[in-house]
Amino acid sequence: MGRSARIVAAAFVAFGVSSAAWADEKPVKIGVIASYSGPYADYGRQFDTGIALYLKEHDGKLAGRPVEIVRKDAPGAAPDLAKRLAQELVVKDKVNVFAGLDFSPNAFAVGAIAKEAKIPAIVMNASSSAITTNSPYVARVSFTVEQVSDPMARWAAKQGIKKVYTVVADYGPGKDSETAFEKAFVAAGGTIVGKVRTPLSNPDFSAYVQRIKDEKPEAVFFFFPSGVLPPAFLKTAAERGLQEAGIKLIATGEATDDSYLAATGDVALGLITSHHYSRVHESEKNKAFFAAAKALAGNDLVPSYFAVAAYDGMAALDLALRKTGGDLDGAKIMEALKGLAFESPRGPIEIDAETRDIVQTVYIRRTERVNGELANVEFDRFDRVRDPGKP
Amino acid sequence: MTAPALETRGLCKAFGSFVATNAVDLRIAAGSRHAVIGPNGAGKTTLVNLLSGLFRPTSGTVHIDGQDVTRLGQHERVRRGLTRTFQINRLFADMTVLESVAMAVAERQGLGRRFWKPLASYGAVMDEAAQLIEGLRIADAAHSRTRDLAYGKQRIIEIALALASRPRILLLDEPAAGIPTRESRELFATLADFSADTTILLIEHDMDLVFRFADRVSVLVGGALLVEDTPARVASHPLVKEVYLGTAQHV
Amino acid sequence: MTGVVSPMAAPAALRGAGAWKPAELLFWTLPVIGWFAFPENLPLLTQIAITALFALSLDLVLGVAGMVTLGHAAFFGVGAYAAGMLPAYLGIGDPLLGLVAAAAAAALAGALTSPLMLRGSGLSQLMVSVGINAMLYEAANKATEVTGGVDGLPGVENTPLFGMWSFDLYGRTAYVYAVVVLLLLFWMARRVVRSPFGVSLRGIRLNAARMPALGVPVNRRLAVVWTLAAAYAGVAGALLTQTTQFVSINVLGFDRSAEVLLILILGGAGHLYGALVGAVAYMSIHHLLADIDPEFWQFWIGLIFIVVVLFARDGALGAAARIRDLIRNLILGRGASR
Amino acid sequence: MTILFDGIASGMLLFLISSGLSVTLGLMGIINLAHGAFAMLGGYVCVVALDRYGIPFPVAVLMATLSAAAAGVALERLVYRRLYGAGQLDQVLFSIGLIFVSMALARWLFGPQPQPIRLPGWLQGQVQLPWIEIGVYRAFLIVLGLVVAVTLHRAVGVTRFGARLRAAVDRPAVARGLGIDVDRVFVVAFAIGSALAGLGGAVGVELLGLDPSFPLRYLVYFLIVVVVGGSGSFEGSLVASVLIGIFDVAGKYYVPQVGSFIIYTVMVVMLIVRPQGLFGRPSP
Repeated sequence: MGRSARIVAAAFVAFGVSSAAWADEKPVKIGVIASYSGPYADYGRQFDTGIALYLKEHDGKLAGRPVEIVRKDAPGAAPDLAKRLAQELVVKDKVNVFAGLDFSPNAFAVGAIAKEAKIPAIVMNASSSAITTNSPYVARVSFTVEQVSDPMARWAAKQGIKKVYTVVADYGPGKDSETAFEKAFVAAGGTIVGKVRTPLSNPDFSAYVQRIKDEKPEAVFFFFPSGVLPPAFLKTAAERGLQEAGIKLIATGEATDDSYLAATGDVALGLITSHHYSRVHESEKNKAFFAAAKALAGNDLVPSYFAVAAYDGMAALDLALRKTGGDLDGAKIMEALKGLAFESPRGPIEIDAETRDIVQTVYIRRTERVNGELANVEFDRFDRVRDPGKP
Repeated sequence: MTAPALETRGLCKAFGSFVATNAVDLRIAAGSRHAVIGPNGAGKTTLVNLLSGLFRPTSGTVHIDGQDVTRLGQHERVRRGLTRTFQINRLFADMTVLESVAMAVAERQGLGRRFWKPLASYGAVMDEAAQLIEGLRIADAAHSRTRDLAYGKQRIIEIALALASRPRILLLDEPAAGIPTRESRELFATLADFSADTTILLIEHDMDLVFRFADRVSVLVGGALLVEDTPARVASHPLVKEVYLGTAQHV
Repeated sequence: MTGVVSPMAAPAALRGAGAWKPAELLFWTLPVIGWFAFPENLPLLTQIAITALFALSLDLVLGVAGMVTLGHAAFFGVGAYAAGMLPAYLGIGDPLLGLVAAAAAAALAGALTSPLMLRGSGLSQLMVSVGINAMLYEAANKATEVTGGVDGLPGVENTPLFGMWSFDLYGRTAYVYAVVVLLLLFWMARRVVRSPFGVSLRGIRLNAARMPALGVPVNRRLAVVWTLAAAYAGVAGALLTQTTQFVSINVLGFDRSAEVLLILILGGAGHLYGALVGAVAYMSIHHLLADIDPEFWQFWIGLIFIVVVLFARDGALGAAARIRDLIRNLILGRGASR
Repeated sequence: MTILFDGIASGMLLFLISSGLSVTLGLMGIINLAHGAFAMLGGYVCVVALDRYGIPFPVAVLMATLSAAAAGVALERLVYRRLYGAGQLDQVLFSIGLIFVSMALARWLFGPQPQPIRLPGWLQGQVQLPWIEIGVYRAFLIVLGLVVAVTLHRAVGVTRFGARLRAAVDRPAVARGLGIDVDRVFVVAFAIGSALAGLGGAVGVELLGLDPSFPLRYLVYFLIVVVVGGSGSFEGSLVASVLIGIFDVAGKYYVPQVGSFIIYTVMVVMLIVRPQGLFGRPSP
């Protein structure tokens, strides 16, 4: 173990962060745990974009303190790795705050360390409801799957849709989405006529889509993680002519993730989705945010809800640190985070004082062409939506 | 009358429509040295495979000491004293000679399931292996890896592995294949030393060796037994001359 | 080495084979050095030790006995879940009991799957192992209510080790615990490999067709080592659960099966130490590269694999052996000694 | 009926994309896990040609096939040939290394997002017949799959090249003695394998999607086809692909809650019944 490990140590000295300054100049150290490699590497870049933009707008400081970012790569769902990295960030890098956290399992694992080390963790994406319940040192600025699925059900019911078929990817978030949708939809008087969970690595949707077509529901609600699955599903749905057969397609915003929408193509046109952020959200703040983030991210990355959450996470931390007067004590920061309310590029958001979870507006959008590019155009909204998973 | 050491009754083996072994009735008396000869493709190796349990017969039975072993696997027949060598070496390339022979000895002593003490610490095993290696005059190669040895030596190891299980019945499938005549003579001399009480069934091409070594000879043609007799009479049998010796000269 | 092997000399020459060589003893000082040299990296070192144990388990079946598998995470996962469910459902938090339960559960899984694994060989065997792994993963995914699915099983909390040492944030207890378990199981594996049983496994790998002719029930032996290796993998999984106090479905992931295979090949299969060296090398390189270049470390590690294969066959141990031979030959001036 | 059709189409796609592997792995005996990397190359070439340069779909597919073949030749010359004698484990490590490198390169060049593909109008939509609905693209896949199967069977199964290849693989020394240019035979065979991968990758984008993790995501599927079919047998690969396609699609339609269990169960059961594969030569 000796030699190789020494190389590791040497690298830390060379590339690590030196802790020089003290007193008021002592930096806020933020450990960002996210996917920087592998299929989900964009998530890490999105976070970086949001964080960098906020810091750029604030001279690289939070509440007057300089900021140091330590990035750690935990690609995909890798809780054991995430946990180890969190431990290292505490023991070695001595960070004051955890941030990032794209995948729920990783957030659960890091939440446990946060609790043990009394270091706040700001969840910038992971959307499983129980993350904030499990650890008192977690605050979330992103969303929960239930939070965006539930309004879709209510909206559908409002349109007079009675019979819905649900299709979700067969993993935790998929099941959460299915449950939340069903609960809200049935409560609003609708019926779920069929539901199916599809394997995560699923090359061919034809059988599922055929089945839906044969069932003839009024609408089909689907939830897939953003990436290859939504376009594959939409293509098959278009090929089989679901819309022509009078079956409406509704989904959560993952299906039309801003950063993948161009690649998804015209099959997404007309799709109704529910989510908390669209890059074409009508507000001055968003216009400025999106333009600046786009400039920062470069050509091949469209800033999405990941970047917004990262940006808001930094804003929340900034506000909290102002409240503590720059005190970096974990418990004090957590106290300060509770009940924060401020204007985000996505609209007004707040961190619930009780649950430390996000409360925000969820929008109903339709995929349309705006200036020649596909975009999620908001046309209806549900204000101050809480996570329905919380009591 | 005591049962023959090895016996087959109506033994048949077909691969698809090709009949490799056709109703073979073979009786090999205890202590005899029995050779099976026949032209290429006569089904000699198939016969050995059937006897040793590598193949299951299509029909017919195999008996050891009068007991039906047709349904027993290879290793179970070895436990009953029937061991074979292979026409093409089947050795343990990365083991030393001593290791592989010791392994075979350990298996015969029933130690193969012991998983705690090192093989090398079983004195009885190592002594027996060393003796066998010495007896076969390959002691100088004891600590060489099998893959590094010359072919002739490897051929002896092939036999050493079989002898390590102290067979009562030994099936030798062309033991001298591919080694020079002089060496094969020595090999057979050694074999004779080592297996005085062993029943031997020998498959061999070299007629000189067969006639010197065996006391009975069976001739296999087209999967069926043609003749069985003493070497001298087989050699002079007109049918044999025609189908076998006649062909052999062309080989 | 010429001359007659006397019946007594031969055993003497081999009898020493069981003793620990100086190089081995030196190797095992590394964990101690690691403790003092990298007190802040103990969680990483712990996971290296766990991965090493997992790779060791794979080496027992693949390197020693020659069974090809790309589904070894199945048993890692069974062990990890056993160790997680014990405290989560039964409230039994003792870590050592957890290890025993994990070993037992994984061994059972091994025993049950061994008939499937013994039907074919080579690629066919490989794909059966992939299938077993995938089916277990799917089963765990379907049973999210029981396993906690991707988000992890709630309530995995262990009591302090021997009632004295709790698993701390610095990972000190975890490190010592993992290393001691690794050493203990390595010692056992080392004995097993040198025993008659172990030698017969090597025989099966080198020439499976010959072994029945020596009286060896090949499938039974393979079933035993498969079960043993499953138990080892289960203990590795349990260690991961206990040292991270977390278990989720990713313990059963195909990635994990593939990664441990790569680690073993990288280190060199069949020598036991290859598994350890591979784990140390791969995890260190991975850690290092991921820190330097979090986005493209995969490129570099891929390149390393390619270079290793092209220029250093048989993994790190193979390369080390060649270098050792080269040096020995240079020093002794023996040229090609064999 | 539609389900059967979909199953066959899905199986044909599997066949198209795996048939190359039954050349490199099945016939040549290289554990070429990087097969998907060649398919991914084909996919990217096809998408770029279609999308950025507006090249017609058939030409783009041809370009994809040729570039994968070229990459195959280059890699064979440079590195693969040095692996023929190597142990299988080394081949595994090597080809996984190649996958990692190719994935990183793809990400560097095209970014991690999935690539869009726009098929020409004549390949889109569905034809409605009284008793069956036929997706045009799926019909295209079936036809293409059959064409490839027949061509392969002719080219490798019956011709002298096929005989030479088998000789070169089984007994390289003997083959050389017979005047066969073993090196060239291997290059050509490897090029065929890679070209088929490229072809499969190109026509597969529509259904499988395309992003840098492509080579790993579908690796298991390729292997299933080749192993279940029986190493080196195109007929086997074809039958296995279609069977798996039908089982998979029918399973998803009739018992959707079982999900991806089906494909693995089918595989394991088939391998338990016939360890050597459907059309494999039984080992003695």
